[in-house]
Amino acid sequence: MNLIAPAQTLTSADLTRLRADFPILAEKVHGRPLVFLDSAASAQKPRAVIDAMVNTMEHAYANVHRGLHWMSERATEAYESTRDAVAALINAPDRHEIVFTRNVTESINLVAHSYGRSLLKPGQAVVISAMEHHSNIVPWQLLRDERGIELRVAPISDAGELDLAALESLLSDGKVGLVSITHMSNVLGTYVPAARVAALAHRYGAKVLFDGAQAIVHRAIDVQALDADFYAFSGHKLYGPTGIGVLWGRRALLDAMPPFLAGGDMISTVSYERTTWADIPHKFEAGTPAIVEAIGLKAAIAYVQAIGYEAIAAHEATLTDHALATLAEIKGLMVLGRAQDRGGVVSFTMDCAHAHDIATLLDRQGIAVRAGHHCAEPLMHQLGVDSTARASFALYTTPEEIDALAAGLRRVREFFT
Amino acid sequence: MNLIAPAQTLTSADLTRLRADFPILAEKVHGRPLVFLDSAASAQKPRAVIDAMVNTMEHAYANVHRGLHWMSERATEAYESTRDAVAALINAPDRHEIVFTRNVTESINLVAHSYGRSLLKPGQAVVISAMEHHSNIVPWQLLRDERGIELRVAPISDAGELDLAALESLLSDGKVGLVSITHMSNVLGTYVPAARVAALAHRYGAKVLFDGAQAIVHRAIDVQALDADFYAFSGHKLYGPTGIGVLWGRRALLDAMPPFLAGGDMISTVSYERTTWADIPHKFEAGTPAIVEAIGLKAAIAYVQAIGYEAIAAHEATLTDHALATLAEIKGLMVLGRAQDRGGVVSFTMDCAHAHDIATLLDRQGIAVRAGHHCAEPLMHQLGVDSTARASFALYTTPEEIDALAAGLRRVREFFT
Amino acid sequence: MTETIQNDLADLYERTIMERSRKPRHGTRLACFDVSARGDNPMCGDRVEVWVRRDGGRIAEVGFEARGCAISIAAADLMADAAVGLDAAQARSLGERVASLARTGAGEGEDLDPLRPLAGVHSFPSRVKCATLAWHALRAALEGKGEATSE
Amino acid sequence: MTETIQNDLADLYERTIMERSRKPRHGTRLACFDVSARGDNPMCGDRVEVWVRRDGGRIAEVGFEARGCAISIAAADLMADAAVGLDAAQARSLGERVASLARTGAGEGEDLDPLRPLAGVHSFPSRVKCATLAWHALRAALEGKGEATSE
Ligand SMILES: Cc1ncc(COP(=O)(O)O)c(C=O)c1O
Ligand SMILES: Cc1ncc(COP(=O)(O)O)c(C=O)c1O
Repeated sequence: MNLIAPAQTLTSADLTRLRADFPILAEKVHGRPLVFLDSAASAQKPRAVIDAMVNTMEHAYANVHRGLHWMSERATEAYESTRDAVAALINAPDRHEIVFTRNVTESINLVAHSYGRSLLKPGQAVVISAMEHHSNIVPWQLLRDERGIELRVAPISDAGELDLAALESLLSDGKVGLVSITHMSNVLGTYVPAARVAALAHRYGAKVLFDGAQAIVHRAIDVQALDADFYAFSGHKLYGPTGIGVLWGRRALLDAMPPFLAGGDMISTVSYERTTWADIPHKFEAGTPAIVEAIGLKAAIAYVQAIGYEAIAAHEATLTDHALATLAEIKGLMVLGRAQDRGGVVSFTMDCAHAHDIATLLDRQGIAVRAGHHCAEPLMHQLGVDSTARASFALYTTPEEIDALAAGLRRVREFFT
Repeated sequence: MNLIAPAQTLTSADLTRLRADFPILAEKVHGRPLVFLDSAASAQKPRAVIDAMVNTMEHAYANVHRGLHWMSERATEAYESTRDAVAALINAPDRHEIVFTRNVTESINLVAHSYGRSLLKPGQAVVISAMEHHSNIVPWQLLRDERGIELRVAPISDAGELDLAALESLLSDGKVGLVSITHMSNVLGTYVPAARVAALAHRYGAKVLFDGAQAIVHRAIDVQALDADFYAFSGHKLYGPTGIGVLWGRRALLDAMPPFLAGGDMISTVSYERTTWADIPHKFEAGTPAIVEAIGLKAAIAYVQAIGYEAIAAHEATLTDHALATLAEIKGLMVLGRAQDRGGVVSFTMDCAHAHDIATLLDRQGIAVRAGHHCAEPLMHQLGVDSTARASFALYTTPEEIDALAAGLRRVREFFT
Repeated sequence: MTETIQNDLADLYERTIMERSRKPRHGTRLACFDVSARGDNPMCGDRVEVWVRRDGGRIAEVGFEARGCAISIAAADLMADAAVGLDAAQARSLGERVASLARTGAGEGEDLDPLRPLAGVHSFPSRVKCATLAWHALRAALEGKGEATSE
Repeated sequence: MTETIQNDLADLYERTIMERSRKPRHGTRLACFDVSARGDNPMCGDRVEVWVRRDGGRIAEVGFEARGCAISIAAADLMADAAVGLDAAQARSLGERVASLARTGAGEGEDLDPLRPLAGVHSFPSRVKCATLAWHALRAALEGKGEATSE
């Protein structure tokens, strides 16, 4: 890994060195250098992550937890040490509060099943926002339809910011048991004022879960400073492997929650009549976990920390400002969302070209953007569009790539007019 | 990969070449060459699997399904082609019947939640056997306790074989909706006569799920020939990556089942009022899947198929016979289970040494075996033991390694007497 | 854009496609119709709704409303032309041949000629569904199902 | 077995451990007792049940039944000796020092001396719990909890 000097942002020399850590960035697509602006869907992986996975599989692999032999002890140590790394990353008070899942979607489903179906009662409500990913909508709809728990939607302003006054009024009848809300929108880029949301929720007796899938990629997260109750994210968006995600929850909550998936590793004793559960986190980790992927996630965390969230955030803020300024000059292009506090995601539409056609034309220029509803159909509906094109930025994105995007979009417009 | 000539079993030259495909087998442990006899817990990975994963991450990675750009199209193709590979592996009639999960544990939980909580009704029963892994016990206990569905346990004989007459009498009142049973015991090595079990179940109107975690490692599986309704297994035991498992189910069943986890990718349309589901298999795959791991699984399947199940089964049968004969000569050692039809797993106890002490002493000789209850406490109870030591064999296991185990066990006995 | 890329794209967005997508001839709901259905592509959010008027056993007129990309709109418009005069079985079979044309870039038969502008899609695997969605919806309408998806 | 390996193992299974595990001195349920508790190590299936008789605030006698490896049985037997005469706080604190001895191989204090045979466990990280399980159970008994786990 190429360490960079502690700095406020990344210099272009830093960037060149960092990009060399990501083998895929050297690829060509349709004969053109890859310009990968789809990191919000899933980020590329640095060599350190790939190496950690390969190393495990080549030198120290076995199933974890029950093994009394060297390979199993080494694999268990490496797997469990990822819990410490994640706890440190989000400043969790207790490593046992870190539960490994497949992805943020499973983390939210775990809470919806285990917390939602035992600690929430019919007549209570769950609040989400109007800019949620389907992963933070549909699990609550299932809970609503199955258990009679009301689903309330906190509106957003025209700028794409959470309406805190409206949120407060949704909370005011005291029926809300849980506020489950994105920490950063994957469509609008909006950061939600998480600490204020948590304070509001707590004032009215609700717990709060943050969907940190996007937020944790761009900024340091401190669950204690936010006063969160649950925090969830996916490894694959944080430069880590697919197949591994995280749910953090306060010990008191996790202790009180019944298990979700059942099987090996999550039990204390089993008989046909009566089975008792292991302590957290194992209670929530049934079956053989994503061992190699957890170890890869630890490498991803170390990679991000070595660069530093400060430098990453500053870099991405610069990129986002540059993108907003550059795209504003393109005729017929409209950016969606103009939140004050935003991360490195820019969604837009164009007057003469549908998002899918934009994506196809950019692709043939080597530029990868996402087009569609971004798993946020209700938000699309509110915005009055079917789909948008979205460019998203990572620590390896360069200002030149954004210029390439702008040039590409100009060609798209020519093509369609 | 080192292809071998079509043969009935593996020659020692074949074995040497195959072993070279597994980098970890060259490792030393405590200064001794690794003798890895814990493959039933998780198998080691051939280079082809590691390479497939690395290749994806270095050359053709992005999130799948919604992407209109080259990287996403390539990743989607590779991910989806694993479905075809799995369908071919188990002779599933329709690739859409292949659902990806994290592991067999999640596959069984999916059925327990989605099938068990909608298509089974209070008053109906589920039958398991007396030699199940916790993963095929505890999900049904939760279902029993939550939904009033009875749990029945089909006994096994002293030899460790399923008692088919007793199974039939458990089925005879017609209340059983599902027989969920291991296809091969991870403790006793017993293969269950799956086609006969399926015929019995069907005769009394029950569906049948096979936990194929162990079975698929040693023998070719044909879900149509077995007349199974569900078949489940984990990638990591089949020489594939961690974090990826499979549930196969008949289309009519999967179509009728409600979704389990909810989120991105599993929906057709989402609005706050009403959400509709995608068709199978996507209905059951919420959130970003284990993309890289699925691609690794495809490489594992290709690896196994290139060697051929016939050669693998013959090799492992030879090894198991050799192990049973060799261990029988060790004083004070008792093998558990003597089923006629068995796979490459041998559990044993020793009169003067507890299984954990056996494992520790073998480990210091470089020999990895598992010791404990093997996530099968009720079976341990029936066998009248707290724990056993278990040696398990893979396609890369050699007769010499079994001799090393026997020599090691003799030393253990000396040590403790 | 390099030469081959431009060729690809020129095939995909060939003249008929561009014209039809900008100004579809049949892009309205029919005032009177016999059957209708909606087609969804859940992966990308494209949607097309078709209305069909019959005359005897044959399709007399097709109208549609689509939200989606240029390809999906043009494909729906071409479908609305091509379907007229066919009975349900013929429409189904033509739809299958269009799908094959979109996947492979080739297909036999004079009746495919007006639909050949869709052949360029075959170089863009993730866009094939855009070309077939309207046909799925048509089939659903004729079979009395209200909904179809293209995956 | 190579030299260093034998040393490791000789430390783990040193004389006292072997003797105590083969023939524990306190390996029975007490006929009369004041408190009892069960300790489980869910990961490996080891289990120990302890019975404690008190005299005033102090432990007068401890008996146990264990299923498990040599280490866990010997550790329980050594615990049953060492606990006699201690009050609850002292027992808890000694248990913590035993855990540290097992993890690191070292520890200060004369009262640890009879327990030093457990020091060899520190080279076998996955066996540390075997040495501490009985102490967890003792603590649970003294605190009036029926169960403890060591993970
Ligand atoms: C028969 C059987 N079923 C289920 C499992 C659980 O497998 P996994 O941990 O991969 O979910 C295992 C493996 O330990 C097994 O051997
Ligand atoms: C805000 C947000 N929530 C949830 C998700 C779902 O993430 P995953 O697919 O990794 O579960 C995403 C990513 O698409 C996201 O951006």
